[in-house]
Amino acid sequence: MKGMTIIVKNISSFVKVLIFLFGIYIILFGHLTPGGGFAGGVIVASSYVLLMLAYGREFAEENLSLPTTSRLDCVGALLFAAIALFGLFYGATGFFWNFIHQKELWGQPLKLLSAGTIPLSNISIGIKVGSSLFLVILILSSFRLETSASEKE
Amino acid sequence: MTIPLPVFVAVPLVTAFLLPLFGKKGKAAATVLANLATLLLLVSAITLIGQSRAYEMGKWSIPLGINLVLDGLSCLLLLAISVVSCAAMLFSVRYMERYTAKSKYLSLFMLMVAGMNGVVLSGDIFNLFVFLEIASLSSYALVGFGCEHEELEASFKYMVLGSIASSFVLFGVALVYGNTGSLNMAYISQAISRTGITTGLGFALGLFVTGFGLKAALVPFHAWLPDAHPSAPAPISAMLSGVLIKALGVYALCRMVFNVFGVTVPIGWVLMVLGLLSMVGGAFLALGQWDIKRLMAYSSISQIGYVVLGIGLGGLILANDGNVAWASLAILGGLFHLVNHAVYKSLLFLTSGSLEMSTGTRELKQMGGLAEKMPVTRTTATIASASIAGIPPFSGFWSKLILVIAAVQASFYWVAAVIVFVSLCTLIMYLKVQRYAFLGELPENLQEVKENKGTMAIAMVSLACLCVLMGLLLIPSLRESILEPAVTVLTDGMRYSTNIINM
Amino acid sequence: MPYALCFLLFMIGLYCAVVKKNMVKIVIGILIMEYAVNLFLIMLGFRWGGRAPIVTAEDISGGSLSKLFINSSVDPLPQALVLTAIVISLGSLALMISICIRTYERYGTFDITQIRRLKG
Amino acid sequence: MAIFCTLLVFIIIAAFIAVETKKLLSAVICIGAIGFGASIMFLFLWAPDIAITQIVVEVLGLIILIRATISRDRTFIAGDREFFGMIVSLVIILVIAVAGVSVFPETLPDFGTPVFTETSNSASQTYIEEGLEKTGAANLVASVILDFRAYDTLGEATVLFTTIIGATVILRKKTKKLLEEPDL
Repeated sequence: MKGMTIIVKNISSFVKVLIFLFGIYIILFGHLTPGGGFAGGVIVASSYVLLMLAYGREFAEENLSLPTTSRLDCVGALLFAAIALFGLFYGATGFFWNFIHQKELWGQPLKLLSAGTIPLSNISIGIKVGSSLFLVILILSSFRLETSASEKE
Repeated sequence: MTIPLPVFVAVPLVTAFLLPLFGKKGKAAATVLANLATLLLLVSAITLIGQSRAYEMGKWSIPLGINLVLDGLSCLLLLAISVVSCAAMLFSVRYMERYTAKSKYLSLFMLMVAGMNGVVLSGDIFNLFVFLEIASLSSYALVGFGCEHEELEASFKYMVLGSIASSFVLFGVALVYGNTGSLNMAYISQAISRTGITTGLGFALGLFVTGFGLKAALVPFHAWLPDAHPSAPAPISAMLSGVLIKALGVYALCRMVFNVFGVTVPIGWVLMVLGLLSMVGGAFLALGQWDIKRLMAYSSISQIGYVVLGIGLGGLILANDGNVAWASLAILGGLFHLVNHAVYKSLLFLTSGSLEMSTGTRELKQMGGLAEKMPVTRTTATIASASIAGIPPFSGFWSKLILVIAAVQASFYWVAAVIVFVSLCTLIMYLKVQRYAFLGELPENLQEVKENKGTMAIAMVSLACLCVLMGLLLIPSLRESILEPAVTVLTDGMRYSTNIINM
Repeated sequence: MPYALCFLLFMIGLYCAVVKKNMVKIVIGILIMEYAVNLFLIMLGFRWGGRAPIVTAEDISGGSLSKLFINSSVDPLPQALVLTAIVISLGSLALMISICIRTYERYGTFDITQIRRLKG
Repeated sequence: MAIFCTLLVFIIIAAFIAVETKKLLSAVICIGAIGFGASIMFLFLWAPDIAITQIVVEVLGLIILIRATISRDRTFIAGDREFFGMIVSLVIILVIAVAGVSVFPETLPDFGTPVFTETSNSASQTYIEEGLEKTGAANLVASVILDFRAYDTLGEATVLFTTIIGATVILRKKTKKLLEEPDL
């Protein structure tokens, strides 16, 4: 899979950045506007998928290789679990206790910095969902390449 | 020190997230970490015996947040899950050497444990669905772990039926929410005791029975089990047959029927009929099998039938306002059989794995005379077979005896007769295993067979010891701390909600 | 009426999953069932003349939420559940498809009547 | 009401075509139609979060499905499984469908009056009234999934993690290695 024509390549290299930024926006403002970690994560993943479809798998893997994505996946999940566990140990209160908001550490409603751990959770979920969905597509496409190569032989 | 309940989900989850990070070089470290995690879970589960409490996630009081509930029934299931997962994990240390991607296997294993722990601890029906999905999805992947023809086919079949079951459960959750406006089990139960089971709720209950029945492989819904359980690697077969069908199927069914909807006469009959069908059907289908793991899988269906029969009988007596002592005896028999079955069926699958690993085949006809070559496997398999067939000093005998007594007391004489008859069938099928695998003449190609030593032997021997000692659970002091609280949870029925809300 | 139509959609999915013999068709059937459940859950929270459950600056007057918002916001709980359910269905779709294409590689077909190595 | 019924009928027609069409690719495209119909429906039902998520998930899901089907439907596999089993399952499905369709409108609250308005001090009422104050998030859906019911979300993230590990395991190249004498 060597990718598509030059028109597609040029446009998608431009659009990819926009999609990526839009995904980041959706993740960061998830507690104020519609969206959130899941939708944003999927959008970020789709920006890389676009790159992969336009340029071919090798190019996308140069940007974000398979082991790195796999590690990001674990790290995102661990971050979310860490937020949960931090609530458990912060003053020995509760699993998933929103320790920032409840202690009124920072932020006021309707501002970007508000809602305590919710934006942090959104970010960690965004990392997790984005990397894992890109990983799925990567694995599926690389498997296809191998089988078609073996069929030719 | 009291252990916070989220630990039972958080420890396996964090371990599962960490394990893939080790990669190829840290395989030994990953194995040690996974074993430590299961051991830690076992120790913490033992400290929970006799306790009952609730834990509110994120400090949100119910119904705002999700609560975890620990009572006798969940404690019993937690113990069973921890014991079996500890043994299976120990067994897989060496057994899984012949597959690649071991750290991913360990990660999936821990995810399955986390899912089951989440299901038995959850006090919220949607949360129960989410953890049910975690446990099911990891088991679909584990069934197909070998990626051979049969394994993929079994995995696909299992996955389709399992996904249909999950959709049914989710639709049931949606219907219950639409009718009662709550997702917390205690609040739903309160709302239902106010209104009674209306037609909409009855439909939801039907969806739940179908969904969880599919997960538990009760007879009209059993099609996936005889394919899926034999295809998985042996420690996973042990987990699936030993605890997964009980945690996702029987436990969830009991919780829904007894504590959330409240047991009625029709649903008691439904459970009893499903139990009887599974008992008889599973036993007959098992008799004709020559593949050792397939035979054991069919016998799992039959044994799950005993559990559901006992619980259904108890529910029927309760719904008829019968003698509560009889009802608790029947439920005690069912739950005791559940724990026994978890131990001896997982042991049987482990021994079958040991046989398969040494001889390279699962066909009974190609084995024979292995008694001298593989003494440890032979002894443990004999103990487990005696136990499952109900030979007196071993654990299976006691639970079947209790079930028979309960059936006779409730004057269901024909049920007692069926129990004894199926027990005889079970004896015959395990005599067949003994006869063809361990006695007789040693075939030419198996002269060089070696016994499996090390961790595999330790896992089998410790489960065999448990098998012998399980009868001790009936000693009054142990019974009062482990089995009785579980029985009380079910006989209390709808009082569950007031217990939780006042907690 | 919308509830009944939703249930009909669920049943179409079930029919497809039970009766068809192409593996991808079966996966599609399960996918349709999941769509139906998601739609059903969201409908349970719908309100005539409602609004999205998102507080904007106009809804806060004098430090407290306006009655208008409280009386017209739709139910946020089913939406949260559906968000979870959508991601779960995407996950199970990915796993199912990977099992499908691995099976295709082994057997060379998607026809489950030809994928019959197991006895029964 | 009319708009919802129209959209639902559109979705049902798309689903029917997806089920009955012979080409896999057309079936997959019909799934796309269902997904986008559902997304529009979510918008009309005041669920913008779900609409966004549905549409992006739909795109990725379609890519996954097309990856699976493309160049693989050489043999057209139409038709159903064996006749007898099909009749039995059809009868069962029809019975459930008739039961469900007749049961639903009676027991559920009317369309457009959600259940939380009819039950006293339900969780949803509290989320709407005090969600902003209690969690600080203006998007109440975010406050429910990431604070009140964050444990569910942990489960959901775990489900994705499980499927990734599962897919890597199922699609790995070498599955078994020869067993040399291990030293354990």
